This record gives sequence, structure tokens and C-alpha cells, in this order.
Amino acid sequence: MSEPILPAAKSSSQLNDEMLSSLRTPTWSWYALALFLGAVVAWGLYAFGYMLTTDMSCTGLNRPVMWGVYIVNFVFWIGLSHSGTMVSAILRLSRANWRRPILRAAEAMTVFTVAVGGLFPLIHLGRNWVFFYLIPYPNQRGLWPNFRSALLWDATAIFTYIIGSSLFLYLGMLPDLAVARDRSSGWRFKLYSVLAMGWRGAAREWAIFHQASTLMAALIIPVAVSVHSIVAWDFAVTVIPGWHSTIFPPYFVIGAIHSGVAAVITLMIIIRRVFHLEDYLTPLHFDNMGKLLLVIALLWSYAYFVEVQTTWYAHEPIEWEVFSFMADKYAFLLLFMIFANSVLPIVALCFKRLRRSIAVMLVVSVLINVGMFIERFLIIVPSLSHKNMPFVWGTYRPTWVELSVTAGAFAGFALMYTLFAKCFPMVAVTDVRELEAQKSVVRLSRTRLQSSAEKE
Amino acid sequence: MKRRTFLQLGTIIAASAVLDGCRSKNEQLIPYLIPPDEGVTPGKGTYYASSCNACPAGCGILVRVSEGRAKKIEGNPDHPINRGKLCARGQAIVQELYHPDRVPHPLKRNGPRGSGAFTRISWQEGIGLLADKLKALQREQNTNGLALLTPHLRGTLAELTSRFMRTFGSTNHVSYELLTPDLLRAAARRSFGHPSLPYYDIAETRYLLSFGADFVENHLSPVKYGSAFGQMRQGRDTVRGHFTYVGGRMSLTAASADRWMPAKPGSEGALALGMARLILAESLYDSGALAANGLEAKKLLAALDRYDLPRVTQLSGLPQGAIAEVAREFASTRPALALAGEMVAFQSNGPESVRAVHLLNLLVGSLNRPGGIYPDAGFPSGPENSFAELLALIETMHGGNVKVAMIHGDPLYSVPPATGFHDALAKVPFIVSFSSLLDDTALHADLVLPDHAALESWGDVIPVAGTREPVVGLMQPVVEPLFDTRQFPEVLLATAHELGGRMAAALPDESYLELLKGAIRKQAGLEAGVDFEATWVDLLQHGGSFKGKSSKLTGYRWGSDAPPPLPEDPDFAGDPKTYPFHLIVYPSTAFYDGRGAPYPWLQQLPDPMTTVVWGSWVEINPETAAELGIGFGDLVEVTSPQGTLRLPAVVYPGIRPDMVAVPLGQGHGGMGRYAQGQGVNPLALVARQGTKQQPAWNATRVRITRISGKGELVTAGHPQGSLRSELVEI
Amino acid sequence: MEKMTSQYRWGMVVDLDRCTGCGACVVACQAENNVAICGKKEISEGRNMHWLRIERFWVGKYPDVRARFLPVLCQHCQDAPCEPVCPVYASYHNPDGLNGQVYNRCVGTRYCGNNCPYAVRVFNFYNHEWPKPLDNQLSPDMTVRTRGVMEKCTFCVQRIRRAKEDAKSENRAIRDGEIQPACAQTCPTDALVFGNMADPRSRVAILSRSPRRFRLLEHLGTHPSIYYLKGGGREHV
Amino acid sequence: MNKVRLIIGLAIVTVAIVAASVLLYILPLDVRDHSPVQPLRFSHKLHAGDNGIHCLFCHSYALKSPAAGIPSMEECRACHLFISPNAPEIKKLMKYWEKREPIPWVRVYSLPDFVYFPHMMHVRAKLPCAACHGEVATMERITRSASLKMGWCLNCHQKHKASIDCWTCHK
Amino acid sequence: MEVLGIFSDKESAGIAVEHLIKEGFVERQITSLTSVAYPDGVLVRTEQRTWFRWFTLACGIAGAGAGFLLAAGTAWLYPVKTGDKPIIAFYPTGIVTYELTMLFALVGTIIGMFLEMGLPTLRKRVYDPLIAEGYIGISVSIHSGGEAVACGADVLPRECIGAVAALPPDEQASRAEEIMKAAGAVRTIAEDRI
Repeated sequence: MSEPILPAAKSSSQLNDEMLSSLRTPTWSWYALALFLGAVVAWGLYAFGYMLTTDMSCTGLNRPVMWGVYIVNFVFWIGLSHSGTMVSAILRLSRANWRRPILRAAEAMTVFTVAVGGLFPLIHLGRNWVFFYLIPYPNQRGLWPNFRSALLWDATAIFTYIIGSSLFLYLGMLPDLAVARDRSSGWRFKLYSVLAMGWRGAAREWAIFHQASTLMAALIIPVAVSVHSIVAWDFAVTVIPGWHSTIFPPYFVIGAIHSGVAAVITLMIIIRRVFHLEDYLTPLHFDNMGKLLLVIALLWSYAYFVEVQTTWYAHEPIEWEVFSFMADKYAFLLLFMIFANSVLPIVALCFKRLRRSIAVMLVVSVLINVGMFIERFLIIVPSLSHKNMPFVWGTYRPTWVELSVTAGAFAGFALMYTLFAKCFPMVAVTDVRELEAQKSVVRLSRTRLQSSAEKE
Repeated sequence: MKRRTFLQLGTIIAASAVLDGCRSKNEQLIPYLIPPDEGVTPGKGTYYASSCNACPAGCGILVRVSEGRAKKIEGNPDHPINRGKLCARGQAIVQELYHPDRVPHPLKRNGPRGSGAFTRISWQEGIGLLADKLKALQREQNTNGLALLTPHLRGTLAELTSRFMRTFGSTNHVSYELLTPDLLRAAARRSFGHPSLPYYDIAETRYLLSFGADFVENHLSPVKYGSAFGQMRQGRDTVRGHFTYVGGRMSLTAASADRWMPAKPGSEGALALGMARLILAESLYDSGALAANGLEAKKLLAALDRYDLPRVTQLSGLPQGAIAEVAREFASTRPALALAGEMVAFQSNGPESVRAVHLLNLLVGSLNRPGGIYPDAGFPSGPENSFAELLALIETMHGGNVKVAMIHGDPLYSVPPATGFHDALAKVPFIVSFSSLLDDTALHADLVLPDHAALESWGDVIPVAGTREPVVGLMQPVVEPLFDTRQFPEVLLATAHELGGRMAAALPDESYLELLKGAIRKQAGLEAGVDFEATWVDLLQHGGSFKGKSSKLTGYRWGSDAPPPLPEDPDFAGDPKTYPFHLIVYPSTAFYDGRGAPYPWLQQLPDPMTTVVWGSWVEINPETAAELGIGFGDLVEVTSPQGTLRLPAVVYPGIRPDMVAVPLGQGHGGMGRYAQGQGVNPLALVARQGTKQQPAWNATRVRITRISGKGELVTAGHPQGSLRSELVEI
Repeated sequence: MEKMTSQYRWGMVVDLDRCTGCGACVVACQAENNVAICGKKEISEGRNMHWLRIERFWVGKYPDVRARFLPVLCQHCQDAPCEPVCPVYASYHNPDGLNGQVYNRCVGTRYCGNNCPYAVRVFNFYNHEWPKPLDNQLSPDMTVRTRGVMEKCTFCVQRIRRAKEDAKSENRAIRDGEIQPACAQTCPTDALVFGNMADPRSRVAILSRSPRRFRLLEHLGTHPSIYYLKGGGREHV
Repeated sequence: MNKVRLIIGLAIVTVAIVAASVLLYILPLDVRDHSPVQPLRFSHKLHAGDNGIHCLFCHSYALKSPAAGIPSMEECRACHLFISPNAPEIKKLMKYWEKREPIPWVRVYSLPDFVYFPHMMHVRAKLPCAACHGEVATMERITRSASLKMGWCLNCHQKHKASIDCWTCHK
Repeated sequence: MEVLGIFSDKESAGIAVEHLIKEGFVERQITSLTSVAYPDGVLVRTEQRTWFRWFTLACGIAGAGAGFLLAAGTAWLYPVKTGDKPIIAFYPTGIVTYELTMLFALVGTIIGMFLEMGLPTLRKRVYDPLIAEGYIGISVSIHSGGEAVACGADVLPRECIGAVAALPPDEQASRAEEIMKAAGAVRTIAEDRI
């Protein structure tokens, strides 16, 4: 690799300064942003509260379309969560050094998207106030939840995933927290001291830390795959035409990574801009992420083709009915989705120049996420609208309540992310600096050196 | 009366909607003051037999009563009409009892008519007010200034009202119903010499040919005939009865037919005669039957000469082959049965067309034999020209000669405006309504003396038809009256007592129950010494007396002086060029003639054919609709020479392209929150066609124009999905 | 693994040749089961609460057009898609072969409603109220469902329960025809027949062996307890 | 110092977790009064205990109806016209009667609307009344002795091999 | 007792380590405190073998048990009559077992890691915030003293305590400080002086 991953010749403390710039005292624009996001979240909460206190008639749901935007959101957010931890874990395991500045953004995104996504099944409940019926715990009813239900698989998987990815995020952040601790005072010092657990960076600690990181990365990948497979099973194990399909789990996993990687790129661009990390997030990173995205876009297109082609070719009456209904009523959305998820990324990302253009990457990655949101909508709504009994077909149109909650979710995610960025190192400081350290090798008589730095 | 007391006082289980198990307060536990009667166990339902008066069919019902509340109405298995079955309307009358907009006490008008501004008065005041008006009439020697307008009453109520009017000295007593079977009676009198309605032995027939008789929905006794239809189809091991329906609109009944023949409106009689001619010409007739009725095939054939196949084909607009095929099938399948219903009767040539169907039955020997038709024993002596009486009354009212109108029912809704009834009634200075809901008539009344709901009432219900033995169903109150209402006959008795003199003497009974018991006792013809109370309790338990002396009518016989039926060409109101479509107004399955409209269960019940809920609509053939650029649910304007209405369109594959249909029953100006403002009343379109005796409600022509994209049409079924039966493989 | 030990397996036969589509069963069901009254708006939004509906299909074109009626209620599938998807056992299979629905347990995921191919499960999107004194008609045998709860046909389980109690106190089995759900009880044409499928001599069992029989969406393998008998036209004679 | 803080912190966390678990366990909360004060000081101890009146004498519908029923006012009065008519509580009873007002007893055992509990089936199964209602004969004022939670019902049903099909009790 | 020397560059830190070893301190006593990871042996050499992965495995197995009990055990203990459907479902049990296995393993990894690191400690240990700025700390943990053992060929390195260990702890500490200062330490911190 000829191109430098890191800017040359910066002292450690300069690196620290720049990479921990997000931790500085907030400016008024940060407060304005936080306030705005907070307001949107409050509006979303109001909408949810309205639904909670009146009834579900304020949504657009009906029979037969009993699942709507809430579940679209659920699948979308859980999908987003994938890239984060999973991409980071894969890159960690493959020791791709360019990964280093990206990791934190991706891992943090995972945690917050899972948190947001995990809320949606609860928001979606008809009787949210008895949500505790879903929790397996000893109770006076003498009745436990039904583990046959894919929703409980979801619950366990998401619980596992949210714990796992939080730990993964925390684990990666541990040395950074120690750095942050050493550079701070007051409440921040106390917070980081507690979180850093007394980390000193002793050689033995580092050794264990590296092993643990690798192990966690290896463990979290199958969890991530299982999470989105299970989300896919919510649909695939039903008898609903358009849902009942074996391709769904891998297709969902690919789709999830697709949207996740795109989201990471979007976030990278934003972070780069906001925290002035142009030196750390270079076109090289976007180039590499672009290649990754290209591969995933190809995979996604393949999976989508397989999914549609089997329906199309077999021409099973009700399946065909659902498909033709979707292609008719939602023709624009369908075309837009195919363009945004497949055509545009495949065409654009083939070119190195475009991959290295931040603007192009922003457009591509944002459109992919719009497209993926639409894709979830097109999976859920048309299938339900035209189910097996034609006499009770229906349509669905989300109402202000559902849209407000969705907006609240987006704002909530952004708000959490913003707060996180203000409180915790957004770039993996030590991880980046490690490159530096590994390159400079001290040759002393007593050491036999293995030069791990050049494994890139 | 112990039971009544406890009903009022006690309840143990509150069937209230409880949010969750999480409640912060202990409930109360209210004991009875007096223990309930023997046989009543708190916490368990009790069944009381009564009778349904939601339509003239008069089915027997069982009401499940729990903790003093009527919960559910079921058919009475002992009742010979419905044998435990019940239609949608009958089950909904529990909502009459508990309707949230019932008139809870007598009302006196204190605003302009129709404004709905009333003040509460007491019963004493109310009856006093009525009696004062009547006394004034008596003083002015103008007893004919009193008019009484009721639905068709039978049994003690009919007797009571006519005695009341007779004694008072008024001849203006009209009983009117829109869907009256008068014409069937009139036709029967002309053909057979006596006006008894037909009893169809549908259950045993093998070929059923209905000319516009919608016996599944509303023709005479729908539950009875519906049940018989089921029996005809699959009730016998080896025989499945065949059913052909003739009529321009595919009604619910027609939907069950094996063959639907969409004949032009008004041509059904000619079609029947065409078939008759073919049967005669091909000697497929039952010669024995012909002989027994004193008819000669040759003469008859000559009389029907005009109805040759090509002409009938042209008149009816049906394929020639189909007509011949049906005629041959009908004649060669025995027993076969032909019915004529309201769709045929309410044409300008109605009575003769009905007679043409009589002739068909005669030709195949279906008179008085299993699988054929018999004279009905239900109510042999019904009115035959109530419409003429109504017209006479309208004229009298127009002349300003009616000072007091006592009205039971809702004629302002159910009399077509074309008769001039609305204007005439406006000229009556004092209108008394007995409605238990503020319907159109009650809203225009000066005094509302609310009647009990059916489940609070005593009464005898004599089915209009559907039985070969006389049947008297009994109504008994199954719950305590909910409000300060009084039963209509009680009010008449009270008024008579208030009037005193002759009236009081002619109507001596203290209560209607007493009168009813007296009448039943007379009917039962008990020997002296037999305890009537025990019989009475027994009758109440069973829901009535079902084993009366059988009718004196032996059977139908073609009258020796009866001419062969010769229906004229139908006559329609409106020029075919300006008004290109025939309008059919048909009683809706759920509301009958509008009586069912206040009950939300029926409003919510999707119309079986269109699946429309909560509203009315106009049915248009898909081809016609396409020509006019009308889509499903579009708002269209229907204009007849009589009036204009705006309605959402239903594209209806089962209707002739030159026909449109609007259901009856909606468009009430009042009748409580569920009926008010739902849909329109198509009677506003109907022109006065036909004769004084024979109204022709289906002889109006209309034109259709599209107004805007979307009307307020709500269907339970998906319009496109309803065409995709292949997806469910049925 | 506990096996079904009940001697009953409730089932129904719907004779489409008898069914005239009159709608009496729909009202009977609504009256018996405290089914909510739905206004025009609710139904226009696709939120009708009827547990039993009569589907009407148009086949063909004028004048050779035919209307077919199909009463659709919960099919009480033996392999019901609604059951395994419920996370809280609100939807479950009863030893008598019924698809149970326990309203107060329901949290309202609406998963069962989605997964029911017959779309017979209805959800309380609204908090239904019965204006006084209409609430007097509410049957004490059935709870009044609150908002956010899925509900559906139970084969009038309250009647089954009552019959079982009677039979138990008389120490006998339930007789054929002793139980009738409200819809079957009221059906004027006797198109609906209810009974014990496990008893080969019961009326339903005999009818369910008719050559005209079929089951709705049979290819999905849900094994419904409701058999339909073909009808509704010359081609099915 | 640090250790003390740590221990206190851990203790608080533990208590919070335990409290949350307990709260969760008893959800939905039952805050009804187990032994409410009744409008009349009716003593079951006196009637059922000292005088040995059988439960079914007063709660006569328990044999044939889902509801056990409580005696009507007339029935109370009929006895007490002769038995200690001058006791102050009986006088209160008579006052209610004269006003034709039922006594507003406070319900101690109440089941939610969605539960079907047939008394007659339990009586027929030879279950003693005390199994659910406790030793009523020793109670001056009725105290609820059962939790009436589903787990409690289920336990008993399982023990007695009664049906545990949900639809046996849920409606 | 621990002595920490802070070095601005790795060369002098490396020299310090070398001199310390020469002086008789053993590698087991010396560790580096750095804010980035240096390859093992660049500054000091540590024990590379860890046991926490076995802990992970154990937790995973426990998780599998817990998952199975959760899915199958609760269904068995709290049965719901489900017609003739089996009480325990095959696939769901597998899925839940899998998820809980992974959950326990993930949590176990973190816990095991901290356990093995000996973190968090309740004791305050010598440290300098400069380390975060890229300075390198060389920490020597001082033996309680008095039992010097020659590190012969047959003595395992981790059992070996250098000659310096025979000195009293204070002296060992000041010796180490001197060496580090001599090697170019910016400053040295001894534990008892904090």
C-alpha cells in the first residue's frame, strides 16, 4: 500500500488533540442541533403518547395490513445496525489497517440503531402497557411466553445483539477512554475513570486486550448474521404470499449490510466534516468502503433477482398477484428502489474517481438507505395488502402518527449519536496511533522482533 | 308480578367493560331486595318465547334474558314458521329495545314541525291532550276529522283499532304498507275467486321458477321459504331442486338460482304466457289439472295466441332458446312451482302478470299438491286495496277535512312523495305519532306518545303467510319497560276511557293484556271449567298457539268466470329518450322497507350483493357504467320525472344494461343516530304509475349523470378482489 | 409430549349450495359475541369487526354472470398459522381442536392477524363503546374486548362450555346437535352444520365426507376444521 | 473510602434489581383491599361458625349457577324478624329494607370480566368452599385468603387434574 | 510497591529496560505502560498465554444450558394445552439456545478479560497522564525483598527472581529509579510517594 493511511509526522499529542476534538466544549451550533433533534424526538414521543392514550385507529393499519411503517422501521434499523459491528468485526479480523478511523463510528451506530430498532416492536404493540408479557421471567400468572413465535426469537437475538455490540463498542473504546481520562478533569474525568476501569496500558493488558478483541469480533459476526436472519424469519416462516421464501434470511442479511455500510459511509462523511478529520478519513477510506459497497450492491442485486425471478417464473397465482399488485400500485417506489440500491451503486462505484469523490459517495450512500427503507416497505405492505383472500384485500397509507414516530426515531438516533460524539472519542485514537507505534520498531540487542505493522 | 320487580331491582354480575385486572377499588356487591322467581337462577340465562314483528312474516323468537336484560334473540324451534331459524332483521330487534335514541317519555312539539324541538310531558298530559282534540271533534260532530294510519295490523290490534275508529265514528282508518302483498291477493281473487295468499311448497318441489319473487330476502315469509329452499337444494338424498329466476336485476334470491333470466321489466307476465303457450302447444301440460279446473287446452292456446315465442323473445329481451328450454324443463319436471313476486307485481301490468304465473302453475298441475302451491292459512283476509284507501285519505287530508291524524309507523318515509301524502299531511293541524324513535313522521308530529319496544310489549302476531295451519304467535314483555313508554293499544284504551261515554263502553278493558287474554281465550274455545290461566302460561311458554283449527279453504281452483290473464304492455313514467333507464327500487335485505335502518347491526351488515355498508347506492351494469364513464364508487345523479337524487354508483354485473336499481330503507330524516342521514330514500324518485288500486313502484324511468370522482361508498368487500374467485378456488 | 386427549374435535360444514348469503349468521354472531358496532369510517378504513363475513364473488359477465357466496369465519385449523407466531400464547390450540384466543393475554402484535391466510382475525383498532342503554345487550358470557386486542370466531365457545357443564353434570357425552354456534343456529337454510368431527356418525362428520367437500386454501396445509360443500351453480350439481 | 462507596453502590444496585424483580413478579398490581369494611358488621363467624349455618343455605345458587349469589334482603329480614331483632346492626338492616335500598356490600372476591368461574362446577367437584374462601367460619369480617392470580388457579387445576385449557376459564 | 519511569521516546525506554534487566530485575517485574500497543518484545516481553478464552467457552456452554432451559424448560414446566402439538418445539429451542450461547459467551469474554487483566483494581496504582500523550512508562514492581535467586539454566524464567531481590524494597526502588533516570526518564514515580 503506497498511499499513507495516516498523515505523516504528527506527534502523539497532536493526534490526540485532533482525534478527540469532538470532546471539546460544545459550541452553540451543537446545542442548536441537539435542541432541534430533541424537539423532533419530543414530537415523536407526543405522537406515540397520543396513540398510547387514544387507540391504534390513528395509524393507517387495518385488516389485512396489520403491520406497517413501525415494522418497516424495525427491519430498517436492525438492518442498519449490521454494518456497524459486523463490518468492523470483519475488518478487525482481516486486519485491514484502513479500518481504524472508521471503527468507532460504525460500532456506535450499531448500538444506537439496535436500540432504536428494538423499540419499534414495542411501539407497534396494540397494548404497549402489557409489554412485560413478552419477557420471560417467573410470574404469578404461571405462564411463560411462547418461544415458538419468531417475535421471541427476535427478542432474544436483539437482546443478545444489543448487549454484544455494546460490549464490543466498549471493548474497543477501553484504551481510548483511558486516554480521554488522562486528558480531562472534572465530571468527565470521573466518568472516564469509572469506564476505563483503571486501564493503564500495561503490556500484559494490551496482550489480553488484543486477544479479547479478536475473540469478540469472531463471536459477534455469527450473532449479527443470526439477528437479521431472524428478522427475516419473522416474514419467511409465515404463509403470506411474498413473504414465505427461503431466500429471505440471506437476502435480509445482505440487505442489512448494504444499508449498514451505506450508513457508515454517510456517517463518516458527516463526522469528517463536523470534526475536521479530513486528515484521518481520506479518500483512501472512501475508496475502500466504496469497493466494499460495490461488492455488497452486486450481492444484493443478485439476491433480489433470485427472489423476484422465482416468483415471476413460477407464476404461482397468489404470489404473482402480490407481485403484480406491487409492480402496479408501487411502480415508482419499486423503480426508485432498484435504481438506488442496485443500478446507481453498481455503476458509480466501478469508478475509482467516483469512489474517491466525497460528494458522490454521500449521494450514493444516502440513496441506498432511502432505497432500503423503501425495500422494506415494499416487502411488508404489498404482501399484506393482497393476501390469500381477495375479498378482503386492502391498502395502507401511513398517518401522521406513524410518520412522526419515524421522524422521532431518526432524530432520536441522531441525537444519541450527537451526544455520544460529545462524550466519547469518535475516532479510535489508540487504534489509529497504534499504526504509528507498530511502524517504528526499536531494534535493541535483547529483542527478537516480529514486525506486525506490515501485515496490511 | 314478582319477576318484574326483581328485574328492576337487582343485578349481581355487571357485564361492564373492564379495562384490566388492575383496578384500584373494590367493587360493590348489590343484593336483590327480593329473591328471584322459581326457575330463574342469577348468573344463568333464561329464555322467554315471544314473536318478532320486524316484518309481516311473524316468526317466533326466543329471547335470552340474563340479569333482567335481553341479550340475544334466537328463533323459536316450536314455531311452525321459522322452526328455530331467524333472519338478520329479527335478531336485531334487541337493538330497538336498547336503542340509545329511544323516545323515553311523551313529547309535545314546541318548535316548527320537523325541527325536532319537543318538550317532555307526562302521560296524563299527553293522553289528555289527545283526548281534548278528540272531544273537540266529537263536539263539532266532525268525528270523521280523525284519521288513523297504521301498518297492516292483524289480530287483536286490528280489532282494537277498528273498534276504536268505528265507535268514534271515523271512516278514515287506513292501514298502509309499501310492500303490501295486496296485489297478490287481488290477483288470487281474480284467478281463484278468493284473496288468499299463496303458500309455496318450495321444500318439496323439483323445479322452482321465480318471477321476481325474492323469497330469500323479503317475499312474504323469507325465513320460512329460505329454510324450504335449503331443503329443496340439499335436503333430499337424491334430488336437488332446480331454480330459475326471472327478473332484470339479480337479487339475492336470484343469486342462488341455477339460471338467471334478465327479462325486461314489465315483460315477465308475457314471458310466463309465452312459456304457457309453448307448454300448451307442445302438449306438455297436465291434462288432468286442466280438466279439474274447467279449462280446455285448445281454448287457452287460442287465447294465448299473441304470446308466440318470437314476440315473447322480443318483449322480454331474452334468447328464444333459453325461454323454450326453461318452459320445457318447467313442464317436464314434476313437481314444478312458479312464483310471482313484488318485482313483477309493482309494474303497471302487475296483477295480470301475477295471474299469468298462476296459469303456469295450473298448467303443470301444481295447484294444491306437494311441491306446488296452496292457499295460505296464515292470514286469509288481508286488505286488497289499501293503496286506494290511502289515496282517498290523502284526498281528504288535502281537503283539510282531517283535523287529527294518529299515526303508527313512519308513512312520511314509506309513502312515496308522488302520492302527495307529504303535502296533505302538512295540512293536518294535529298529528300524533306513536313511534318509539323520532322518525320522519314523529319529527313532524305535534304529539309523540312513544310505544314500547317489541320486547316490552304484549301482543299477538299472526304471520301474513308461510303456513298451512292457522298460527297465532304471542308477544310477551321479556324485560321491564326501560323508559316511561306505553304500548300503542294501551294508549288507545286510555284515550277511550278518557273520552268516556260510548268509547269507554266499547273498549271496556282495563289493559291491553286483558283484551289480549280475552281474545286468546275466545280463540282457544275452552270448555267451561278448564283453567285458562294454565293454558295461557303454556301458550306463553311455547310462544303462541300453533294448532288452530285448520283453514276452511280446501284449495285453489281456477274460477269459472276468471278470464285468461292478458297483461298489457308495461307503461312507464318518463320518456325513454330523456330517461333511458328503468329504475327498480327494491327492499334491501337488511332494512326491509326501512324499518331496520335504526339498528347498527343491520347498518353494519354488508348488503349481500354489493357488500355496501352504512349507505345507499345505485346499481349500474358495467357496460352502461363504462359508456357513461362511471367507475365504482363515483357519485352520480339519478333523475326521474319525479325528482333527483345523488348516490354513489355500484358497478353491478347482475343487472340489465337498461336498468338501474336503488335499494329501499335508507335516507331517514330521523330514526336515531344510526339511521339519520345515511343514504337516500329512493321513493323520492318514484313516479305515480299504475292505477288507484295498483301502484307501480317499479315503472319509473330515470337518467344517470356522473357528478364527481368519489361518492361516499363503503364496501366490506374489495371491488377488484370480488372478481377474483379463482384465487380461493371456489 | 402431551397428546390431544379430548373426545371432541369441533368442526363445521358449510353447504354452499344451501347458502343464500342472506347475512343472518353475521348478525347472529355479532349479537352472540359482543362484537363491536363499527361505523362507516371504521369499515372504510378496513377495520370491520365482524367475526364472520360472507364473501361475494362475481363470476362471468352479463348475462352469464353468477354471484357466489362464501361464508368465511375462523377455520379453526388443525395446523393453524396464527398459533405459533403469538409470542404470549394468546392464540393457542385447544384440546378440542379449536383455535383459542385469550383476549386479556393478547398484547397486540397482530402477527396472528397477518399470518392468518383467511383474514378472519379482527383487531380492535378502536376503543369501542356501546352508548347507553345499548350496553345492556352485551352478553355476560363473553368479555368485552378492549382496544389493542385481536379477536375472532370461537365457535361460540361459551355455548360449548355450557353444554360441557350440562353433560358433565348428567355424566354423559355431548350429543350430536346439542351445541350450535349462533351462526349455525340461525341459518335459515341450514347451510351451516356444527358438530364433533371425531365422532364418525355425527352429522358434520357424515357431511364432511361428501364428494362435494373441499377446504378453503387447502394447499396451504392448514387443515381447517371447516369443510365447504361446493355449490352455487349448474356446474356444481 | 472507595471500598465503602463501592459496597454501598453495589448494595443499592442489588436492592433496585430485587425490587424491580418483585414488582415485575406481582404485575399487574393488586391494590384492592383484602378485608374491606362492610356497611353492615355482618359476622360470618357468628352465622357459619357459632350457629353452624351451611354456606349453601345463604349462597344457594352456588350449586346450580356460575354465581354463588348472596342472600336477598328479604331473606335476611325473614330470619331476623324473629332472631335478635333489636341488635343495632339488624336495625340498620331494617332501615335499608324500609328504604327499599339494597345494602351496598363491598366485594371481597372479584374476578375480572374475562374470567369465567362457575361455582357450580367447583361445588360439584366436591371442592370445599374453604379451599378458596378460607376458614370463613372463623372470620368476623371476611378477609380474602387467596391471591386470585392466574398462577393460583392454575396450580389448583393442575393438582386436581382439572382442565388447564385456557378456554376453560377465559372468555 | 511499584516504581514508574516516564520516557518521552521508546529508545530511552528500551535502554532503561535493558539496564534494569542487567541490574538484576527480571522481565516479569518490568512492564511498559503505553497508550498504544507495542508489539510484544519491543519494550518488554510478557506472557502471551491467556486463560480467559476457556472462560468464554465455559460461559458459552452455560449459555447453551440456559437457553435450552429457557425455551424448552419453561415450556415443559409451564405447559399450555396446545391440542396435539408438541409442548417443546424443535427449531425455536435451537434458535434460543444458540442466541443465549452467544450472549453468555460475549459477556463471558469481557468478564474473563477483565478478570485476567485484574481490572478494575481497588488499589490506586502508579500512573502518569503523560502516558496518554505518547510518553512511555516503564514500571517495575518491587519484590518484597530478601530472597535473591540466581537464574540458572534449570530455573524457569517466571520462577526466577533476580539478584537485586535480595535487597530491601526501598533500596530496590531507588536503584530502579536511578537506572531509569540515567536512561533518560522524564520523571520517576514511586508508589509510596503518592
